[in-house]
Amino acid sequence: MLDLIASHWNYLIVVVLMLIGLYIVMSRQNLVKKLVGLSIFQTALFLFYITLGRIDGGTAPIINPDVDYVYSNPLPHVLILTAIVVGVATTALGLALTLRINDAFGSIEEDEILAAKAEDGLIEEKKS
Amino acid sequence: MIMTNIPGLIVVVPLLSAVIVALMPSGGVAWVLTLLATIATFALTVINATTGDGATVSYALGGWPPPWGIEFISDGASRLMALIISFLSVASTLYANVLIKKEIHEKDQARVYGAWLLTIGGLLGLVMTGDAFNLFVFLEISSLASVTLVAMGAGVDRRALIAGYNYLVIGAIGATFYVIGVGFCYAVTGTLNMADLAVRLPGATAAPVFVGLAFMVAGIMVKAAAFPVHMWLPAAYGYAPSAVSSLLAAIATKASIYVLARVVFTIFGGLPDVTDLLLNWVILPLSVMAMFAGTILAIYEHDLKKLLAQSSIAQIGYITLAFAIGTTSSISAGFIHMANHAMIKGGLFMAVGALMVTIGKRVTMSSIEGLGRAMPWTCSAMLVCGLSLIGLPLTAGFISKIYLVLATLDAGMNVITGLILLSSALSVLYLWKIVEVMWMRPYKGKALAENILIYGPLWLVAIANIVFGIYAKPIVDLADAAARAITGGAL
Amino acid sequence: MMSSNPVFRVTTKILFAPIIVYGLYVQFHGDFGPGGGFQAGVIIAAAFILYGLVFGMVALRKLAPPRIVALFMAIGVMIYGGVGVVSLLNGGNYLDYNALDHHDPAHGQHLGILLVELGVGVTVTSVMMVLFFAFAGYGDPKAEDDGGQG
Amino acid sequence: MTSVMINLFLVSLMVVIAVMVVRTHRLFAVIVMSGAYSLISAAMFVNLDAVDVAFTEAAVGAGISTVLLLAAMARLPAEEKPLKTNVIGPLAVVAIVGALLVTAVVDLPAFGSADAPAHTHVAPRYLAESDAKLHIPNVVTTVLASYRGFDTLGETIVIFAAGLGVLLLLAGKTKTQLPDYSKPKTARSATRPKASSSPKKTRQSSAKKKKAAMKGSSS
Repeated sequence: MLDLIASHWNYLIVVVLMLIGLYIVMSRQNLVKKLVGLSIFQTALFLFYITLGRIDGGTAPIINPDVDYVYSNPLPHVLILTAIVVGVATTALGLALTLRINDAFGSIEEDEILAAKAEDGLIEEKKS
Repeated sequence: MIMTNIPGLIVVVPLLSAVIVALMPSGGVAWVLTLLATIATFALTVINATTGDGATVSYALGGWPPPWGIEFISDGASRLMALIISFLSVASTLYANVLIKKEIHEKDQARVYGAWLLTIGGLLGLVMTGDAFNLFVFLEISSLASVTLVAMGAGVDRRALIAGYNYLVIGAIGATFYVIGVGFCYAVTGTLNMADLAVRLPGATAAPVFVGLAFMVAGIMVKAAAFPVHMWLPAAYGYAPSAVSSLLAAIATKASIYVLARVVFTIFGGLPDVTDLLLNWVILPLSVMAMFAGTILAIYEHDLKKLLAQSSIAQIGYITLAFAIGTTSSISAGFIHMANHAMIKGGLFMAVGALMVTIGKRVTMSSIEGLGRAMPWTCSAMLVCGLSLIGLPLTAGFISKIYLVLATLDAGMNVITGLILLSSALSVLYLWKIVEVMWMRPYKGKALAENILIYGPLWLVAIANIVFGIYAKPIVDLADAAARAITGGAL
Repeated sequence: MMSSNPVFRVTTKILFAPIIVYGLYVQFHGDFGPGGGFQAGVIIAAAFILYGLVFGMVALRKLAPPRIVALFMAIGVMIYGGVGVVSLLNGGNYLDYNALDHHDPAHGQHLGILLVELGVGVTVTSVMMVLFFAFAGYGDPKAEDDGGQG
Repeated sequence: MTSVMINLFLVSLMVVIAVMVVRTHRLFAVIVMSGAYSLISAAMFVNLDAVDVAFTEAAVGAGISTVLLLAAMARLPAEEKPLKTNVIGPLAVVAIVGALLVTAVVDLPAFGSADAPAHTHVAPRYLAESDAKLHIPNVVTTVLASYRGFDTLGETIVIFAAGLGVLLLLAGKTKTQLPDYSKPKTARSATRPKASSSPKKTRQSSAKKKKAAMKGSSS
């Protein structure tokens, strides 16, 4: 058990971070906080990939032909560069939507927005 | 030069045209360019599907051989899907012209068409790619673009904004789950290429592979709006601008379901024990629940757009059910239904959109009273698609139901056959309600003008429903090839 | 959004050019050290954002008209996609940089990588600036009347 | 050993910050904390030899995201309301996901082992070719722009799509339509509802109620 924790501790902590992020997105009502939770979740995912790519005694994958280094795996780094950019794109779009929602509904709390939404439905029924 | 590069061009053409279209000064010019781009893409997919000897073609992007580079795969399955997506995007684009003008401010139209093409290009990339991580990139292109499109419905109804937000956040969670799954598979195999993964996964450490499969499937089910993670779909399709609803309903979830099949049958094709477990004990029961939940919710729904969206959940259930049975004939039936349902739902959403802009308010059971007389062209096309939805003979829907029922009987799953028939019978209820209100009641309002630019494309889709209901051979053949390709001939 | 504090104003004036130069260094030195289009794009955009925060949005709109910035958003993608199209025309697969120079594929790769990184840099810079314009100018009627629309 | 100690320190900080984000209701504080979280993760990336990723995370995650969040906060309510809903559902999902993740993670190759499959199949070719054949020492650049260049094109398009979406939503002319189709389009609330203490009585929803009442009485 202790051996396992010693050899996998980094993964286990990444899992904890992922779960906290996921919990924030799923449980919170506030739209901004959901986005922050999402980015915590995604950053934990980045950490997971980079942890995968790490080699003990390795160095950053920038080749120096004169010295015989061990290099870390560059592929996860590339994937995560892509994922980081996707993450900021999601955050930006989510924030833009949050601003519009705040203007349209006067709130960024999900339960209040849902109440306003239900009201819209009632107005429609009354009209028809 | 063009011939050898077709698999790449199918994706590149819409994506790069999107960038140009978004810069256009007026919506009219942007629409013409969008139409040209979708027609060109359609032509490419037709050439892609008709030339060649049916063998799998691998297209190495950047000239790097897989698994080091990214490859596109053109096989029976991706050919059929690309064909469906590009055909319906042509029809939806034709139809969009008038509706986008009505629902979106003139200054915004060019950019909306840009996002429109990005959605199409992203979905095409989703079906063409043979690389597990590249798939994620396309998932995000299509989802960011379609979230924007859905949220543009705020010009008609503010609830589109919250629908867009939920679509974005739930979709992002789904995509992140998918990437976690890919990460596990990469950690134990060292590759991201789908074909290479299929070879190396059976020999890899078991636990990360199983969990990787679970996460990938869960993530994609969110994107495909499979029961029980479908909650974003009714609002997103219900409040999106009408043109956008018809585009997304026709093709967006289909591409995700296809990806689900790719993951289960191609990437994890070497582990039939594990995937059978998943299909029989998770996807099959969930599909059956989806069939009934979607249908029953649709029966109680008054808003027609949302009713159609609920019915989509049930129809997605039919498709995943067909895949879950897992025989070649059932997978083929799944593909047939995917093609037909794209035409059916595309047509129905088009019709409801046409009604909505004509009567100028949300289309509910009470606002369509007697419209059959006031808008005969639109309503009769809607009737055709509706009959196809419940599976009346001589319509495309009939063909899907027949093949689905035959496949379940073949597999010896008589209970499932009964459930399919029962759920189809239930779907008659909501359709009959629409028909009754629309055609049997007198019309009281003022005269309404129909626009051929709107009902023309709608009839194009409706006629496709009839044509492929009578002459089903092309779709059935393509679907057979697709089923064989996606299982790698293993079954 | 504007600061009248002279310390900020002077510091920004002094820092503006070096930040951009550093961004360009990161952009074109990506082959040898950490860096590349994304990082450079964000750094260059940061210089403009700093300028906007300190001297106000009006000054920033004069310095970098939003319409032009939105245009560059597309130009970056087209540079990247264009490299792919050129390699197609040269008989290679899409984005095959070897086809850019048939005599010396390594040179073709260099050229291709340089150009696509440039495309990434242009798009990232302009999108980051567009985002800043949109968020800072949202709800501001002045921004909507002139270039806020881009 | 020092590297392990630094890692431990950094991840513990990240966990502490993440927990604090859950518990904090002032959104400004939440945003600053998430910026700090990103920055620490960037330090973590340096320690794990991913310098390019660290650079990007520091610039994008800690920089741009934080700036955007703060810019948006200027127009949003500053405080999160206390949670009224039940958290049992989310907790159950998180527990299931956590159990799955832990079972898989403990069976992964040990952290840092050089002979893990991830390092022996595809990656060696990149390391061997990048400098020797293509004369580009930074392997991340080669893989990013050439071997997996199409991913990067896709990602540039993702960024473009986000820019397009934000332009349409925030700088577009299609204004939000409030729920009454027979009335002419309402301009995007000239008077923005304030983050008042009684949010249900914002100007818009009360105006809407009036409209609804008028409708009801006239029909």
